[in-house]
Amino acid sequence: MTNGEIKQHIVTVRPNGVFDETGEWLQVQVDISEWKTFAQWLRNDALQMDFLFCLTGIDWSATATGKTLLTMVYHFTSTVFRHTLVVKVKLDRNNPEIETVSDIWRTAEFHEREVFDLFGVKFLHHPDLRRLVLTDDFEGYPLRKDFEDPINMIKL
Amino acid sequence: MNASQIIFYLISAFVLGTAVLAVTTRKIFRSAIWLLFSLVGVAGLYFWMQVEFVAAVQIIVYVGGVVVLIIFSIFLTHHSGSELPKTPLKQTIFSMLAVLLGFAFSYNLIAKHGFPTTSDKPFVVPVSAIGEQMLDTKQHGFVLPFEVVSMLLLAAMIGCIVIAMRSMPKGKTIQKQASPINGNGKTQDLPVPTKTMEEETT
Amino acid sequence: MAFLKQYISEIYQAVSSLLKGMKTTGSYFVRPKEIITQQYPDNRADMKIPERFRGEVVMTHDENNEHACTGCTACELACPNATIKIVTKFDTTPEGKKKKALDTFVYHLELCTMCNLCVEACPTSAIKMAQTFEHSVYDRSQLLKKLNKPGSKLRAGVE
Amino acid sequence: MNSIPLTHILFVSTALFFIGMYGLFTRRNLITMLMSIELILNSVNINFVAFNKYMYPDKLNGVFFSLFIITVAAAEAAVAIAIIINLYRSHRSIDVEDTTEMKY
Amino acid sequence: MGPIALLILTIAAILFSAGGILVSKFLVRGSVNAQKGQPYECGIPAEGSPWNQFNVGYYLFALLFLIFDVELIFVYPWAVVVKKVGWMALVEIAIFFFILFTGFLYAHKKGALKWM
Amino acid sequence: MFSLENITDSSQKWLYATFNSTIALVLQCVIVMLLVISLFAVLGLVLVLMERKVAARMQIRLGPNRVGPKGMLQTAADTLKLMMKEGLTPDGADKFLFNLAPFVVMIAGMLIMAPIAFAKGFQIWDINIGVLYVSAVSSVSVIGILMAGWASNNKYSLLGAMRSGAQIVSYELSAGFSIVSIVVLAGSLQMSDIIASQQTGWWLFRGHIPAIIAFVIFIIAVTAETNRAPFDLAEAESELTAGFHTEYSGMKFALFFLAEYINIFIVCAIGATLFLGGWMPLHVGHWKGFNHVMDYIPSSLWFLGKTFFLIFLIMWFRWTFPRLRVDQLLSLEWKYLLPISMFNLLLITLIAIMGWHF
Amino acid sequence: MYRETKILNVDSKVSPIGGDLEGAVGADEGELVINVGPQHPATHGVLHLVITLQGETIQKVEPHLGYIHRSIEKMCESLSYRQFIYVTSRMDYLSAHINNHGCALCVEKGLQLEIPPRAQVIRVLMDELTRIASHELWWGAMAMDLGAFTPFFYAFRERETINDIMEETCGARLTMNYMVPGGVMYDIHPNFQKRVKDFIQLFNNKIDEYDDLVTNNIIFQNRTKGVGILSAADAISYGCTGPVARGSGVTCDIRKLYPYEVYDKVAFDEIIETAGDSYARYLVRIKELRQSVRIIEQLIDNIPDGDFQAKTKAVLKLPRGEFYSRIETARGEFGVYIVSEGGTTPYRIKFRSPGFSNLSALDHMSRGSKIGDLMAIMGTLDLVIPDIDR
Amino acid sequence: METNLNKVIETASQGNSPFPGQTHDLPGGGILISSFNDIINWARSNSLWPLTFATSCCGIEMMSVASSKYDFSRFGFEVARATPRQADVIIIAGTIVNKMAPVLKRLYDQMADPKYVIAMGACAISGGPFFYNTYSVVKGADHVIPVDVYIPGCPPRPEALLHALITLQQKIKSGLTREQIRAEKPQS
Ligand code: SF4
Ligand code: SF4
Ligand code: SF4
Repeated sequence: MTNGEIKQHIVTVRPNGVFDETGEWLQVQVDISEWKTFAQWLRNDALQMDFLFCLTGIDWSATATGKTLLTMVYHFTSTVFRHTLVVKVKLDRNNPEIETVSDIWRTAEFHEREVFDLFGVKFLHHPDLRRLVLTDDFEGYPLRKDFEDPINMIKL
Repeated sequence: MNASQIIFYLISAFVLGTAVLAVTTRKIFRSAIWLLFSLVGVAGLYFWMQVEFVAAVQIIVYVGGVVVLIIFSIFLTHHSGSELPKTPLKQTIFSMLAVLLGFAFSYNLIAKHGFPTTSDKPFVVPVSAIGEQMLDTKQHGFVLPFEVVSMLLLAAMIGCIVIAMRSMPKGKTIQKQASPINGNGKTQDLPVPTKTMEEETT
Repeated sequence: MAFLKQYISEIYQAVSSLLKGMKTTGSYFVRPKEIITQQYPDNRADMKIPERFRGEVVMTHDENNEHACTGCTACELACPNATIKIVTKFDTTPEGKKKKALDTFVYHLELCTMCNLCVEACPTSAIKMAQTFEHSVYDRSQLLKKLNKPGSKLRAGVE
Repeated sequence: MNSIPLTHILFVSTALFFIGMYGLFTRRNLITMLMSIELILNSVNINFVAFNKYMYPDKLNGVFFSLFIITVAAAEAAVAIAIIINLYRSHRSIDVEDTTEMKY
Repeated sequence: MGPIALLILTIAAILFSAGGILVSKFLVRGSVNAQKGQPYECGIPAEGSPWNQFNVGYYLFALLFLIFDVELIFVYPWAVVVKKVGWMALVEIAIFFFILFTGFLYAHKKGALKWM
Repeated sequence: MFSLENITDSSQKWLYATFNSTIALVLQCVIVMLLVISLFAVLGLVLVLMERKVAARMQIRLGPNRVGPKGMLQTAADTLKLMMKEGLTPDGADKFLFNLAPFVVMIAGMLIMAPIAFAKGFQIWDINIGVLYVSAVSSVSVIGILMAGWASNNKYSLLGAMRSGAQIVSYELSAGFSIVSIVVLAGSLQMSDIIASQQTGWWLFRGHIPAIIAFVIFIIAVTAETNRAPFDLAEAESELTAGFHTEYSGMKFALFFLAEYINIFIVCAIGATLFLGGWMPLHVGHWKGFNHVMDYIPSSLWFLGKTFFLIFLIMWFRWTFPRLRVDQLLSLEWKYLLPISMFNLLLITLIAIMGWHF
Repeated sequence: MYRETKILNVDSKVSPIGGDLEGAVGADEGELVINVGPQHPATHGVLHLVITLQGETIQKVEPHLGYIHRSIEKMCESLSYRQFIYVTSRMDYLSAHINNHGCALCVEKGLQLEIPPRAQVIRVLMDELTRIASHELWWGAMAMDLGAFTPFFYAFRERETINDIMEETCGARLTMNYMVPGGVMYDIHPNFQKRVKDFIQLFNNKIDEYDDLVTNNIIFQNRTKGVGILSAADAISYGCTGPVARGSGVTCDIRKLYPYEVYDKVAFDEIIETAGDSYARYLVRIKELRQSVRIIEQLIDNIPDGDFQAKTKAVLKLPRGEFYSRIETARGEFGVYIVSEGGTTPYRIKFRSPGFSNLSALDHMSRGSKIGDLMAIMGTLDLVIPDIDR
Repeated sequence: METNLNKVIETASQGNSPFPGQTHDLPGGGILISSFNDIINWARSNSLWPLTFATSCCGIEMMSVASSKYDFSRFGFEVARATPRQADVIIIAGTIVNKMAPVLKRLYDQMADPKYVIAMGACAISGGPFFYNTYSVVKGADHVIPVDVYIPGCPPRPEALLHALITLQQKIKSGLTREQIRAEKPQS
């Protein structure tokens, strides 16, 4: 399916989605409250986005506008139709919480743990939300832009 | 005293000492090891008595088999590092007394009887003699016990299997997470062989 | 009978596959000329290291003990992990003008990742990668190096 | 070799027997009890062989008996251990006190 | 040399091993630190003792082994006299094996030879 | 040609002539003790070096060649180093058993030496139950391994020990059956008799195919019994780090290491004795001249040659095959080797009774 | 100069590894919790697996990561677009070239650079050589995991040849840093073509040897067949890519699906096996070796003339926006996701590493199998831990 | 600052020792008359069993050293032990991060004496490529455990590792401790 067709499909279920077609792939931004149902729809309905190949968190606090903004970016591909879609969800940086999708795409379990570890995003209903790569007693979320660690980090 | 006597007393002391340790130590694994040494000592005694065949059998069956089995069962049924409960002092004393009395009594009897060693004929046990007598179908042959032994072993084997298999834990079913919702049965859902290893190797 | 036949053929196949494997290793065992070992410390004299191999950064000096580094710090900027530190001084040129020149080219061999970016960045090709690799030392501080030789100066004509 | 009197060997075997008995009395654990029984059986074996050697050196019956006893002991040990493990699996204990209600 | 040989060999083994161990004990001084005596588990502190009750999947094999081992000790004296006794020996051992093999097949059928 | 038999005989005569019988006996004991100890040491050094060299050749590399001439002193350096290394005992271990285990393994290894005929008339004790004795004593070493594994208080060790326990006891059966096959042919358990019965040819060649099958099974079984790859589950490096001797260091580890190689030597020596005629030279039918030339080679060389050939075979296995899994290992024994060897024994009996062997 | 963590403190009973060790202390009867790694010969680095065993049967495998987490993503945020590429060769160091390639592609996507055809072909050649080298190492290491030592040495013999070729052209054996935005750093070495051709000739014979030694070996087959089965649906759900997914019958080769450089001009097959077990994954990789050889054979004589590097500015600046490039490494799909705010350094960079997703399927695949199977599964997953931890 | 730095560099780079010995004869010219210590050091230096410890990329070059082409078995190093109890030398091949540091320390602690450490690659020496701007990398393994020989490179060539091993052999043969060698070097 082309980007346009995908967009069409999405518009039918999420008329208020924000689209961005400048990139290589269609990007859609959904509201955090709709995210879980939207994810289920993506996986199971017409689009069949069964392959979640990248799950990223972005902290926008170093930019002019993004003081309180964190974004989750999900890259999906359908192994059936071979189309790709990028979904973005905006989170409140001070209290980032989002529904987990690890029950829909199993790979999300690890990815979400990683994002939790590095950004501090809480994934609600995640089966096993723990630090993944850092030690348990690590303080702070290192990939946030304002992370400071005077002991370990030697700034250039 | 000549060398042979010294060896006898050494072995005897070894057998009895390790046997005492085997029944008194409170670490069960060590107890098994002491038992093992005691049994090896008994085998040594057989060697000393020049019945090498029995000695070898003693080692093969006890050391290679029974003790290994006992050790395995210890692993299965114990926290093998922990100590066994202490026997109450009273019980220890009474058992000690009873055993000592019994020993004194029996040994008294034995010593009294004295068992005159009638012959000084050298005692040699060639394996071929054992074999011949074992396969002998005549009056002094042991062919019947020989075959009965196989029946006994068969019975033991079947018994073991029946008993052991009855309680074999069915292997706690290991939950694999179910396949994700709606595999959607699309092109990729190729049949995956579910043959297990056992089937493959049989 | 079918069972027995299968049993035997299974064994036959298993054994033959094992024998094949043994043939492979065995054939190497009897062919010592297949041995490819290079005896390192003994072959130092005739070891061929490709000329592009990146062993460490060195500064080329000619016979007059002159180098081509102007102290422009392009390499320092290009280096991803700040391996290079250029310390500059001000020379007075014959005309009496003050001119920035290289004082010390500090090179942390213990940090360098041999990525070649500094060499690519250098406008005067003052530095290059050397093919040496025997750097082992007992003390980490010995890996801190000064690349410009004592008393060296800028080659004339290099800007 | 024969300078050791038979009674000395019998002393050893008797002592072994009673050590086994002692273990049987004091231990309340099926596996250790089994070990004690093995000791007792061994003392019997020693007797058989010793008698055979000292009193009937031209016969082999004592040797045969000890062989058969070893066999039986091994079979017994195998079955006993199977039972013990079975018991453990159902009772979570192999203490004799806990297993008195065993009704097989 | 008879049984003395066994004694000598045992002593030799003990001397050999003890010698080596004692030499190293007396000549080598090791450093002391808190971690040295800890069990090694890939550099992670071990949790829980291995001496806890542990599931041995192999005990059935040990049981079977014991039975066959006992069988084997009767085969040895038999083997020595086969040539002397002749056909009778073959018949007797065949019966012997046959009976045991029944048990073996039974075990096989019951799945006792399968790893659990 | 000198023969070891003469040496032993004459030295014995000399001893008894010079001293009274007690002192002579003691001296004899001391000599034997020294001999076996040095044999142990030398075997350890040679076999480890051989293993490393063989491995190197198969893996197209050179192997140790820098320590001493052609790397000959490599294992000596290793041994010395191990001796000069701290011998740790973990805190949580059962110290007594932990330290006892290497002794048990070593004693078992040493005791099996007794009936091995190294050359014509060069044997410590020609015990009348020879091979039975061997299989009896070799089963002791499993206890040493179980002890070591348990006492270490280490999970890898325990797992390794249990594996090797199950493995060693299982494979003892088929090893036993293949030994019995030769006993049937030779009609005796005594080593010297078995060797003597191969005067006219080795059992491997004389016993038709069943003997070869027995030989193959024997080799497989002893490889497993000595915990060698592809059956080295007890110390499977990629699974259990170092298996049952994970916690051993220094000399105690060296003893395990040594015992492993000694055991290989012993089982190969047994194999050589049973199947390849021990120190018997190779004789072919009626080739008088050939046989004569063969006789000229000293018997000890024959023995060592055959043994080392088998050792090489076992090393060859190690450096070729992947490791089996535990359950496959056991099913190989119980589903293939044991039934085959039992059946094979019956075949051999038939051959023996009918006198079909050459 | 590092912060001591609790692990150093032996007395503390606090669980040292991330997470609750409840299972270890109050484990079910007969269960044994055992740590494999971080220092363990079979984990190929520093993966730490906490395995719950029942007897020898695996109940649960819990990977603990982070023993080589080098904060590459954070670090790259302060490196320029030229500089950050070299770091990525330290992630999946076995596909160092391909990682660099992926990054270069992403930067080029942002810059909308045209790559000269010569550079494209060289890149592909290097990629395929890297893939062969990587698979070689995997083959040797996998055989070693399963207890066969010799294949390791044979694999390294061929690998060393590739390394020599690489060294001659790129200047390093492992972390080449040969790709730069716009092309490659230097032109190929004059000997390159000849040596590659020699290698290919030699290599074709050696693959047969591999089959004799390992592929057809009965022990090996028994160890791997039916072990660690991953169904196609699971493979997709776990996000598996590369040979792992292809072993389960999922088409996922980026080179075919989203061709980059000259992959759409060369003929090669995507290897698909459907069994989904360790043996299938093994076969995929072994067959991929031949495909890589095929690609190289097609290209080696047809390297077009021209520049090896496009003209670029001294300082690269990516426009504002998000760029994602996907590339097929030896382990699967490697993705580079650059979020640019228009500066000289990336605002956020995310590497989608194939190993990370593949590892997450490990628990699923190994439940109910033996410890020995775990090694076979791990071996065929072909994990490179720094790639997972980043 | 600058002059200081200059001094540091000058003193540091003087100790460029000549290539360590090439052949490994018995101490005392092949005759075993040398002192006991020499023999022991000879044995120790010629039987360095490495611990299989590789954290990242440098580990691959370590594997290359084991491979047929470089073959460190020639020196008797090939007996790589997986357990620290039996190993003599840790070759720290790769980055050490904060989470790994305690593990490394523990492994080192658990090794039986005598034990040696080789820091292989920029990462193990100083953090190398990950020296700046990283929050998790230990800036040099010698913050965790004492290191005997440093071998820079990223990764060092296999020959370079061999060179490091030979350097370590030299050190063991000299019988000096780590501190002694550090103290002596500047004067030599
Ligand atoms: S090679 Fe790379 S790391 Fe080394 S100094 Fe040059 S730019 Fe820096
Ligand atoms: S080496 Fe080159 S780039 Fe570096 S300061 Fe000197 S002239 Fe500039
Ligand atoms: S020094 Fe370089 S090659 Fe070695 S581990 Fe560090 S980054 Fe990797």
